[in-house]
Amino acid sequence: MPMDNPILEVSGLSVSILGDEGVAHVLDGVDLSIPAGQIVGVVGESGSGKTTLVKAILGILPKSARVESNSVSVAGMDLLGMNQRELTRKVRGKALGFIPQDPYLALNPSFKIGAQLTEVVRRYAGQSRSDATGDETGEPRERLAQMLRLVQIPDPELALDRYPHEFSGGQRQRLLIAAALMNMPSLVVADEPTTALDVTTQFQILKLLKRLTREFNLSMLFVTHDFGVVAQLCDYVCVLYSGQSVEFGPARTVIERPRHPYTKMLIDCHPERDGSMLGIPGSVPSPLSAPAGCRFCPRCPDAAPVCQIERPRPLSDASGMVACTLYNGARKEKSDA
Amino acid sequence: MLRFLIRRVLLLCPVLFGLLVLTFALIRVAPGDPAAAIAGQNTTPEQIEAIRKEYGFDKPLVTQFAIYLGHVAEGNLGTSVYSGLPVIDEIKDRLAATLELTFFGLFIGVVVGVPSGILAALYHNRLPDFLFRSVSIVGVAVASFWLAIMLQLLFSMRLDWLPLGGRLAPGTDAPTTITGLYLVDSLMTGRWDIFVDALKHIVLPAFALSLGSIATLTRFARAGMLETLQKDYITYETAAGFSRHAIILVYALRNSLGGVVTQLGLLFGALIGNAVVVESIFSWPGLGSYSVDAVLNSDYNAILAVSLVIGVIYALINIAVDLMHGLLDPQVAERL
Amino acid sequence: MKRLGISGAARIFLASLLLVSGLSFTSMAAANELVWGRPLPRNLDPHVASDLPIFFISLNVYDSLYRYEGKSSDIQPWLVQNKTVSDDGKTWLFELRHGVKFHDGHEMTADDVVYSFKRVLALGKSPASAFKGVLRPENVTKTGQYTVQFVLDESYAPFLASLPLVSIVNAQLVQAHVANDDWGQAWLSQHDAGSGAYAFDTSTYAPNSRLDLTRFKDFFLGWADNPAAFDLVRARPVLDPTSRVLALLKGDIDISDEYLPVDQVEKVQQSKLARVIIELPLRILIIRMNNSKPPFDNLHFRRCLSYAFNYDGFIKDVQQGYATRLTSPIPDGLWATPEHISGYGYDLVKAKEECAQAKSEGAPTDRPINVNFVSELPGTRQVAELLQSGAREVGVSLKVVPDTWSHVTASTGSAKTTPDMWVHFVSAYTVDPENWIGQMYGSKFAGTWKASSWYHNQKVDTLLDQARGSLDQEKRKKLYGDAAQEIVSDAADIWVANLKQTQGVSKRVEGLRFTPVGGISELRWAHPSTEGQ
Amino acid sequence: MTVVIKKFLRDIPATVGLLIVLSMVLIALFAKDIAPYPLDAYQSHMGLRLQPPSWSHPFGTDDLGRDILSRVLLGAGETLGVALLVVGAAMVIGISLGLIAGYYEGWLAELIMRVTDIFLAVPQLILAIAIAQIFGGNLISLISALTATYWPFFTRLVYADTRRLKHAMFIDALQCLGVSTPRILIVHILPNVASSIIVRATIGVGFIIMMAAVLSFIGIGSTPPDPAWGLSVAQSHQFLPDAWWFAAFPGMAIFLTVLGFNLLGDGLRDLIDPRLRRSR
Repeated sequence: MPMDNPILEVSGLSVSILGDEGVAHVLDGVDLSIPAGQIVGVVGESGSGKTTLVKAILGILPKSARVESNSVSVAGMDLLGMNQRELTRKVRGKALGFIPQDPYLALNPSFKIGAQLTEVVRRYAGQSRSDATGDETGEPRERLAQMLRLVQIPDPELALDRYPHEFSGGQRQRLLIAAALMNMPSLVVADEPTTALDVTTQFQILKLLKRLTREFNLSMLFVTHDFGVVAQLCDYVCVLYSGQSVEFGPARTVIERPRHPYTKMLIDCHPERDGSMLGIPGSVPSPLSAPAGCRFCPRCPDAAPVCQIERPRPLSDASGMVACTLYNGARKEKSDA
Repeated sequence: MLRFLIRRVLLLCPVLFGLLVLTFALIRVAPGDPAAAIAGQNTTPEQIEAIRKEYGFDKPLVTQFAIYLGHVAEGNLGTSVYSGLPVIDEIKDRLAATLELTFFGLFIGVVVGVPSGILAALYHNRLPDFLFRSVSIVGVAVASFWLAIMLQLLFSMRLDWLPLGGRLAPGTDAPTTITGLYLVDSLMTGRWDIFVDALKHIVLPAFALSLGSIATLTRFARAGMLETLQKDYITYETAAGFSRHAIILVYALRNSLGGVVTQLGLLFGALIGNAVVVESIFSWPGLGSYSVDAVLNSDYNAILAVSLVIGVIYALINIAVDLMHGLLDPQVAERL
Repeated sequence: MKRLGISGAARIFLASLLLVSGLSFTSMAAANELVWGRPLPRNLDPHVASDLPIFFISLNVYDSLYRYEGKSSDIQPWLVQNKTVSDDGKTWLFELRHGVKFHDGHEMTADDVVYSFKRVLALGKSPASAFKGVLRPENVTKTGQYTVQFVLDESYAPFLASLPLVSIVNAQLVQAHVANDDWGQAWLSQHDAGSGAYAFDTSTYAPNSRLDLTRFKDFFLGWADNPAAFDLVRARPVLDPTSRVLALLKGDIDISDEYLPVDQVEKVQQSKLARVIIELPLRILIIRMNNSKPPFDNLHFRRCLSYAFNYDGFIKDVQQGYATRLTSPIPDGLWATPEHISGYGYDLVKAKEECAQAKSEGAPTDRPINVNFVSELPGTRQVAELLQSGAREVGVSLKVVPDTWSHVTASTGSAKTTPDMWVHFVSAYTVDPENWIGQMYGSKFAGTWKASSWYHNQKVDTLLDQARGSLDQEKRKKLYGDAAQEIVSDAADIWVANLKQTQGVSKRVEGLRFTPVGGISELRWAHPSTEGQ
Repeated sequence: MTVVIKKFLRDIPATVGLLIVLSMVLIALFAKDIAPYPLDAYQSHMGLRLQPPSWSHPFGTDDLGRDILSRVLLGAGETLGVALLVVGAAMVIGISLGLIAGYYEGWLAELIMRVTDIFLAVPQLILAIAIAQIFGGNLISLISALTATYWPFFTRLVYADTRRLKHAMFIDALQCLGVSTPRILIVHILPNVASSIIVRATIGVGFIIMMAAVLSFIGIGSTPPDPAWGLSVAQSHQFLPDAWWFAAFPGMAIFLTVLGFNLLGDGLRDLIDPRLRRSR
């Protein structure tokens, strides 16, 4: 899939975290790019490294993490070379908008919504250092209220002077979305923003996100574990398994004709209306002791001996990328030799 | 908020009543015979008996307490065995001296203790953290009189920057009493010269007094900041582009000061209680030395009055502490 | 205030500190002002307080019929012109000086003297103790505008020596401020009703922290003999002994402790701004033994402990020579000091013999014994610990127990509650043997802190009664000498030392005159030093 | 278990703290053998009075000529013993009351907190003297007097934290699961409150040693010639500033002990507090 100047370019990203029990290789050579104006979903079970990927892009990995990568660039800016101060000044909140997973924990309990949102605005709109309690006068407050109206927060003027605990989960997520879009970022990074919400609120939030990205021609990296959400929202999807990107392609193509065995099983295990549930036997391998070769091999129904030997080379073609011996011809060579 | 204040003030009465009962009982258990103490030296046992009757010490404890409560109700806290003066007059100006010293001491404690605690948290387990923690422990571990005398030797004898003691220089007259706090009164009456003199006299004793509180405030500020920095909203704020400076000094700080505020209440009570050493070395006419004399000389009315006054102040400070908790944490504010 | 944040507040604080240091100047007192650095009594009523600081008030603000002057402290007529005493020594008639003015301008008359004595006896506090059982209020009568007559119950030689204890107050002024018949105590505790050389400035008075005395121009003796006297005496007490020494060295105060901490004496002596006045104040250090409680009822056990105390060690090392050995209940430097009593030395061999003898007579020498020392009196702890280590050498175990002055003096009310042993000083309130040997070993004084050894010896009682009654000083000296010999052989207590007074005084002040009663508290003679600091 | 120990030892300040505390305990146990002048606990040598530090007396001598180094070593046992007993007792009383008050809102909490206020407001000296009068002037009365004045600090601390945690979600969940209240308090709430308790406890050691010195001045607990640290520092007051060593060395011993406990306390706190581990 040729990409003309992608908003996000991640190639060969590996992240390992020095824990007490040893070194955990959480991400292993992940490649991902997001074309302008598109929504790319990253799907995987919990423990597949999705959140670590988000944190790596935002540069908020814990100190004990070690990052190796060819490049991680957003809107042309190479993030790896930047230190924390530069990331804060140039990237975070400006080029990159971030929507966290748990709205209950993400908002600072002791500050009014207006104050927290103003902090985001002031960074870049060149405003004078107005008072943090959010009752600043002039243009910024009007802009905040207008943004809240956009994310359908009832009577936004009052909302600015209220505290986080006075809002429901859904409303808090809308506030976080408003904060993320405040400075019209080049890329919005959303880390399972609807997982903590009930189904109906989840649906409204997804509808809102879709409308806003289309309306403001935003590009978004949407992390989730639910293919249903991908189907509703995403243009492209990347399937992550145990720190490796195993399949990438247009959402519709991958959903209708999944190629990688793991992708197939992920799609099939969507709970059917008739209540039958298809789970995936076994569990994601621990990053501490990742097996050689294809990490999915122990759980893969179509596994072949070759899969255990070396890691499958990714095959890129018109309909995207897949990293499995079924497609990259490794099996044929094996049988010829 | 008003409901909270009314409730707490009403709750003040049982606390004070309990305080009086406990102190009254404790005194009677403590050694020393008040009648003999009042009689003074080499008086005959008959004279001591006469005094015992006159002051009613021979009556059963409960009646004595009832009589005492009757007096308190009329606002008469009785007279001191030694000065013959109404105890409330003696306490009045001493209380102002102690409050001024304690407030200034706590101010220094906060200004020095909290920032060092925050810095210690930011350099978690690195050299600055270790240094801040050890230095702050000096205040708790080293005898306050030793520190006080060393301060006198350095700043007053050798450098001669600050006076040795007292509230004002011998030649300076006290400002007209409005609040009894010399610093405040001198400013209110525009007497800049008295203000500077009073400031010079309070700096050393206040610093000596604050040393004890610095250790506690540093440790709790550090613990509070460490805990807060782990919170998810801090991670989110970093990701959302908040500047590190803003996060630490505003957004994390307000959430981390809960522990410090609780300690302020406790520290204030402790400072009044054992300011006696600092007061004696810096000749500060406060409540500390007065209450110790009262205890050692079984001056009952003075002891009861001091406990009552300190009890009231302590309760008011606790109310203030709870209000400050409300300021810091809106959810607590709602429950007030 | 929000934006200031922590660093802002710190900036203000530092700025104020720098501002402060810029303006510093040593607070040297003005030329004609004297700064008194010692603690003030909490109650300024001369008829009530009993602790030493009261002399600063009674000698400067009030006058008495007689007053002690000079080192030999011979008693001088003060408000009295002449006296006549009846042959039986019981009726004393005094004629007052005329024209003595109180600070409020009223002239002093016999009424003021009568009122003052009636008030002292009625209040019954420490000044009254010297007249107990001798003088009753109704026997003090006015026989003329300026003449007063005292009729004693029995002939009492120390009567004259006790007169300086009673300050004469302005009767009219005090009676005008009596509240629920408290003899004006509440008012007088904070006000001045005297006629002395200096008067109160009540407007600046703050208990135990600020008291100003201004020179009384119409003082009855006039100021001819000290024209350059200080116009203003400012009392600014420094409460802590160590800080008081620093204040003296720095020049903040002019007069410091009567008893400088021994280790500081040499430092003050060599300092630039101050010096040490060394005198013999008739103050004795004594370890009491409760003779009523076994094993202290056994003479040999008392002697054993008397031999077990390291007297020279105390005088040479602890007091560094600022004390002389005391061998009997009468202090050195008094006309009645006995020459021939050698007392007990530090002799562990004899001590062991005496203890063995006591044990053989069935005295419970190994029961736990407490030695109480008084926390407020520096030096008493070391004495108790010295005795403890000496006693351990001879197999007697003592427990050193800290105590407070008010608690221990209250406990001496009964033999049972009086501690086994305790250490204290006896200072000169009246310069008469009665103040020491009389009131300490006369069994009629039992129940007071001075007589807390519960000593009872009929022979000694008769000797003391005779000595009290006779007016002939030679006869009294012999009688007191014999009584002292008897008491020493009974080893009633352990007499340790006569303390030397080591008073820190600024070089800026001269002319101070010392007397055993009150040291140099009388400031009438003081004036700035002539070579002009 | 080895993982925990390995991780603890990686925390240098905590290890330093552990070493200091262990050495203090060893000194306390073997004081008599290592002290150069073991008899100096009570023997006085007037000739050697107030000598500065020298080879024969590395810490100098006190006002009765006794070797200060020996007295510091001999005093370790009693000083530490009293301090630890008091902090321990105060924690047991204070924490349990704090937990109960924080958990059961309503009149019980109000009662406990008001009693705490009373104990905090009563001048500590009166409380101590009165208790000493009941038990007599020995060590038991010193410990009970100090405990009586120190337990409220823990109660107020734990009360504030427990009340905050009570509304946390996981507590409601536990209640629904039918977990018994004592188990909730001790197993679930306490670890989350441990952080400030340990801070207050470790600071308390120094505070208690100093308070014991003040009380011994008026005849409660250790009386002369006991070599307790607080007592010798208090006695040194008279001889400052010339005999600086009299106050400095016992003071240093107290400083080291309190530093040791504080560093050890912080190490333990980081160990217990799960989230802090991530920041390693």
